[in-house]
Amino acid sequence: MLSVSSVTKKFGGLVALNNVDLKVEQGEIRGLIGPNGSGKTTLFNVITCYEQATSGSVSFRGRDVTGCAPYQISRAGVARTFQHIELFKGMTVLDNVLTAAQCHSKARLGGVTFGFPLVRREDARLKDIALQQLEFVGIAQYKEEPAHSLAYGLQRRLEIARALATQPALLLLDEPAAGMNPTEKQQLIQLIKRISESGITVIIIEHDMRVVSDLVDRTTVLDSGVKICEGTPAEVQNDAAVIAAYLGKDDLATKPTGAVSIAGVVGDSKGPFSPSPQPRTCALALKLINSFYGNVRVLKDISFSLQEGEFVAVIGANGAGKTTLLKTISGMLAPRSGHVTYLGEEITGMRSDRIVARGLVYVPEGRGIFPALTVLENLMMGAFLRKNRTEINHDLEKVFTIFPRLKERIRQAGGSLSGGEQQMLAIGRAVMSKPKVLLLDEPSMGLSPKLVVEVLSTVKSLHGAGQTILLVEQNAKAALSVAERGFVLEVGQLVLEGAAGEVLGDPSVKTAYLGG
Amino acid sequence: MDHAVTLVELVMGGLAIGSVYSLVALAHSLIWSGVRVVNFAQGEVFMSAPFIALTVLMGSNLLSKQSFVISILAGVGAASLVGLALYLGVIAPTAKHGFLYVIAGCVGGSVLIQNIAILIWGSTGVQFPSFLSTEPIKIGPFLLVPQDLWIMAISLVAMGALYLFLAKTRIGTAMRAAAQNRSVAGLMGISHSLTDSLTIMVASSLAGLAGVLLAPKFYVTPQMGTIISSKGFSAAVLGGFGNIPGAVIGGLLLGVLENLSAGFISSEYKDATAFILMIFILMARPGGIFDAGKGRRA
Amino acid sequence: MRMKTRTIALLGLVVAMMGYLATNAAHADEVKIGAIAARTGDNAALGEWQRNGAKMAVDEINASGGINGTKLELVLEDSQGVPAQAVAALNKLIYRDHVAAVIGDAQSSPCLAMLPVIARAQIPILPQGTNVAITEQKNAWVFRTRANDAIKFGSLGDFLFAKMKYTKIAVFHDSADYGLGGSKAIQAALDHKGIRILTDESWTPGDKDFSSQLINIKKLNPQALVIVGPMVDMGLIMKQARQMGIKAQFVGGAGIESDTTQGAAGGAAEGVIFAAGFIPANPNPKVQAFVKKYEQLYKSTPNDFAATGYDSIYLLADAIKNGGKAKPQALRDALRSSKYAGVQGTFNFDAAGEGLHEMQFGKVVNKVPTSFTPGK
Amino acid sequence: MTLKATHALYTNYCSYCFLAVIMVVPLVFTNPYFSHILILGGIYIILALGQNIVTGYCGQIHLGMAGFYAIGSYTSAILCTRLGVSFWLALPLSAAAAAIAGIVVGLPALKVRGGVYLVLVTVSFAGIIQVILNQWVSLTKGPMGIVGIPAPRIAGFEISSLVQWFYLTYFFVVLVTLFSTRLVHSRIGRSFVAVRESETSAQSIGINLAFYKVLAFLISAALAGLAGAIYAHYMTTISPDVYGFNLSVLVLMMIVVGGISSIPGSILGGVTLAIVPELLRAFGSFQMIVYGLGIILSTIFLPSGLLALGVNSIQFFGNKLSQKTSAP
Repeated sequence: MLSVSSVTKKFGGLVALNNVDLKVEQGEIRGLIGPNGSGKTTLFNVITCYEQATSGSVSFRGRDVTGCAPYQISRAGVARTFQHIELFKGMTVLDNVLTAAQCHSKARLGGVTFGFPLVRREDARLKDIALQQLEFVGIAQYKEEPAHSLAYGLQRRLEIARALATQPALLLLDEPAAGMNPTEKQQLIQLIKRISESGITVIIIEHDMRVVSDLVDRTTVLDSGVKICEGTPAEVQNDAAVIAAYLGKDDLATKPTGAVSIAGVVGDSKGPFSPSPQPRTCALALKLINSFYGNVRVLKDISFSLQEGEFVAVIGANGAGKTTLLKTISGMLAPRSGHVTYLGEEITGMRSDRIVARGLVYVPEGRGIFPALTVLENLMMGAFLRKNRTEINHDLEKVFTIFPRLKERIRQAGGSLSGGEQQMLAIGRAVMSKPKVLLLDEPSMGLSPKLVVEVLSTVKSLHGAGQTILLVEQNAKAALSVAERGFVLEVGQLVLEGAAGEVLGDPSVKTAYLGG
Repeated sequence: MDHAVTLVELVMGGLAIGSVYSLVALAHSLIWSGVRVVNFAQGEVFMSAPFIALTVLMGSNLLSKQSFVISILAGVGAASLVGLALYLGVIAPTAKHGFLYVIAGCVGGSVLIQNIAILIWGSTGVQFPSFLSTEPIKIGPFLLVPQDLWIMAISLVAMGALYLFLAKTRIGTAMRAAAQNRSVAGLMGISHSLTDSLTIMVASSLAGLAGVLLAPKFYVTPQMGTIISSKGFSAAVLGGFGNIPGAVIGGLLLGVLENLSAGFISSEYKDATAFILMIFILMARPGGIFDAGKGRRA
Repeated sequence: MRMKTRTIALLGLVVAMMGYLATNAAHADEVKIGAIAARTGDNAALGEWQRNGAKMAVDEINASGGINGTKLELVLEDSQGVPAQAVAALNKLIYRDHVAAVIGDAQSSPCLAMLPVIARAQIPILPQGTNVAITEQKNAWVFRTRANDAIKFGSLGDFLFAKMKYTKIAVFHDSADYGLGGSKAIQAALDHKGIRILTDESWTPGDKDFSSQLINIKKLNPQALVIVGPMVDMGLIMKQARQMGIKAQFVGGAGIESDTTQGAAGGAAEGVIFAAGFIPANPNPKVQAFVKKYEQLYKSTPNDFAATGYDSIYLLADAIKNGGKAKPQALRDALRSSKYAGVQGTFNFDAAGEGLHEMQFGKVVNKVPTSFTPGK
Repeated sequence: MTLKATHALYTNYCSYCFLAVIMVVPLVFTNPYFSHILILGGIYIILALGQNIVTGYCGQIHLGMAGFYAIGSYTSAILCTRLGVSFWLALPLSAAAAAIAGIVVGLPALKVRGGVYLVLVTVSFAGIIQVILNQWVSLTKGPMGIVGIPAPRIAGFEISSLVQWFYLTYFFVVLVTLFSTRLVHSRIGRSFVAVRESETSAQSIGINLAFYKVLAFLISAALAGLAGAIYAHYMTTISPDVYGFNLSVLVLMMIVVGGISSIPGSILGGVTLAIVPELLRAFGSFQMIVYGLGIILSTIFLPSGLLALGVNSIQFFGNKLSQKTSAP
């Protein structure tokens, strides 16, 4: 049916896909999983020719389709949906599907404008196909509504209906269940099953392992561009490599070396690993926070508090709402309901630059350094709101002692740094703004295990120096090995709280990632 | 030999006019890279400067060196304010509807400003007293006009100053930061309204400077902006919209291209040649010569 | 609530349109004369001069009790120099304001576009465009009040050879109709004398930088450089030409002596020779009176656009007096037989509607355009 | 009446309502001034519909309509004055000539990025055309322009009076409106919108971006060519200065003011931009200032164009009525 043979895809230096093979049989439902940035979507893009493979080939129904145009692929019978819904928002629901249904019919200018009977009949047929698909996914009653007015779950269904309307033999679904509530997910599972029964082969990228294990016959696991495992969901869930890929490697628990000296420099009386100071005042408190993206509810009644000087890690799988949590706190996203209190002051819905001014500093996912600014300039931007030059210079020295590598590259453009160095720069920049509370978002993302150790150990040493830290991580082992307390976030809800050690031991963590 | 002389003189002339194109192009690219909008009424910002400068000059009505400097500064300052007004009053509110609306709004804006200028200063235009020698001097075999050299020199100085401002000052760096990643800049406590307005004003004052530089060479009319601004826009796009060095190169390139095609092909088809070349360059490099990258997609 | 205001706004708009455009304005007892020219856009200056001249004339006539008691009223309209707009303006003047006659447009292409409407409406028009084609349309209602390009540049060409004895002549013209027509007429006139123009360079109206063309001209080192085009452009050319060290005698068509051009030329226009229908320095007392009054009113010297505006009004007034009434037929016949002597010379309309037939020549001395006859 | 229903009503019937209203005008008022403006308005409508297809529906920002318009005018003018071809033959030929030009522009337009890059390419194209009109004197008579373009004849009877011209023009306007309405509701129309809304997913359902973009340029060019030909014969004289950048901008303005990607919107916009400047003559020397202000305000406050006003007013009266009926 579909065979991807030794496909490699490079973006500049980054290898997104490394010599990946994939064979999918007629009628099968194949799962495609892996942690963030493991190249799942890239693989879809290569199959549908949105991106040309650097090497390797893709063949569909025995025909080599490498180097086709995307529209040719879809005419050949490969349909897909997108991770971030890509609908024709301005069109009605029906027209969305109708446009797809005409995939195989010619555009005759004379015909369509003068409406020859032949064309009329064709149009009627297309409309039937479209309506059938809407019925099939169960949104026919909305056919006259503009697509953007649909609820999120329905938009996902519409996108599927649109894909089906091209009468494909192979359907690629990119995170169809993202942002759906359990009932919606159940309906989706049923839908996909019916699709497969209708004889269409399905490949599905999905983070929610329950969905995957309910649906698929076999699952392929990618980790940083490499295929690390393939098998039934059960096999995959118990595969050591897979668990490592998701929860992180054990060697992280081993204490990083040299942390002491760092802490010493940070200029703090007590050693870095001495128990953190007794909780004094409450630094940060969330009360019944509900946050939405459009009409997707991402955070559900989140409440927790963070004491001054504490180091708390929030772990959870992709799409659990970790980043949303931090964005809500740092004022980049206003919660629909609930309160955020910072050092006794209510900061709910305050503008982000105001919040920063109060010492609540957010290090965004993917670092968000300024690529064309030099390392020094990046750091100075961190101190943008501060006036006292001497203090600033002192903190600059401090940052350089924590991250000596930054000092070596002081004049280098931020964009030219390696991933790890960029992460250090981002953290250093945050330190430059003299934060009272530091919010770290996925610092380990896209870093090699060795670098993860290095970065997190420096984070720990910062905490050792009395820094209050809220860390959000996918890499559970790594995060919990350095933090004091841990929360587990699962589809927008806090399911577990406790001392880092206990949490790490708790079986529900694995469930949160890989399902039961 | 004769041809060589002609060539050099043509190129010099092209560089002179081109350096002015560059200033306007810079204005466009700065605004795009920093604020992600296009000011299609740049020509009116350009035009407002010499008019204000003239009014101040007449007011002071002593043609001393100082009063020149003062009037020019006044003109440039006024231009930056006109630019800011255009941004706050027209561009920002239309930008949320989309690119098309920005174009339309700006057209309205330029009609408005042009005709206000006609009401105030009349449509017959005014001569700007020349503060730079226009006597040609002979350098080697070449006849060069000091004024042109001055124009080039001052443009270069202005560009240098811009570079220093962006590279060395704290606020300049903040502007670049905001241009690269708005949301994260916000996280650093850099307020967008500040950097946006500042970017607009700096850019507009560059356009204004271009205006006063050309004023003594040209005649100051309410319509003087339209042609130069379109050239400046072309230059900016040619250089890669939103790319600062690209804007400079694009401007000089356009100036020289025009002059050469006029000198060696035909003055009738001067504009056509420029247009055709631009189309070909864009076909070869769809994002302009110095592609500002997908991120800067306009 | 917002919606309500919007609704009101829409209805108001619709009513206004219908009301304003469909109804005819009430008849007044004054004789209305329409004046069309670009009053906004790139050529707005033309409109300003035309208005100045015409308004001055109307005020004079009304001050002296009007024509046999009836006063004149001047109705100004803007054509933006765009043909379709000119036609719209003309239609408004004819069918809303019921003007007795129309002067303008100051540019040729709008004039050409208006002629069919004139033929249909059958009222006199006094165009100021100088394109020869305007009087070639066999339209009995056209009375041109400026010398056309053929006459102007033809006589200029004769003058350069016969009077100035120049043989090495270069022409530099804009690529719009005025310039092209001009250069062709000069070439034609010189061909009769068996002389070729050295070179025939051109520029696009509105250009600011002419170095490339001037470099080519400089190489030929002509005795005289004839410059034809928009006034600002001509000024810039003379300035940049001198900067390049071109020594030739500058010669130009109407407008090259204007303040505008001199301003743009900044001194380089000194000594330029020009042919014009009107020269302010003309000793003729009638002209002097006009110039004096104009300068008082508008703080600037009148050019031939202003003079044409002034003459046009007096021509019409004269015709109304002679014809006895302001009815189209009578007006037309009176104009046809008019022998009115204006500030541009004596008008004498031929069958085609050409009014002025000879030019005056002048020279700019100390920034002042003076009448000029060689040898003196 | 719900907004949706009103919109449906608008898109389906109101084009024809507008045209009907306009077309009874000359029967009521015989004022030639009004007729001339409405004839211009008719020509504008055709232009606006053309612009709307490429910009409103296919989402390609195109600032070169003046170029296609010019090609239409000159093709027809030259054919009729030089070769004595009949208007009825010249018309389709000029549309075809413009259409070919449309392809010529469409192809480079594919290569460059959207936004400012496309703007520059289309503007340059129109610029080139204008230069050619000015300089190829032997063919186009250069800046002098072409005069004495003959009026069309129907069965030996010449279209001379304004009223006849009015109905001839609006005959074509109605044809073009029918065509455009059909087109945008056809497969092609849907594909255009798909390209506008999301090129990514358009490709994913088998839409060939290149084909549809060029097609959009071709159609809008053909319409512009048609309008140009009508203009040439109506004015009987044409010159290059008419076909400048300002015209391209004006046409873009029409669809923005009227209401983007809506056929009735283009009709409304075309007529409005023909009529409003005439109304503003009442303001004398402030004419253009008011005009500029008007443009700014409408772009800021009426993103969906004057059409929105209409929709609201219908709702407004709908509510009023319902209140009346419901009131005891």
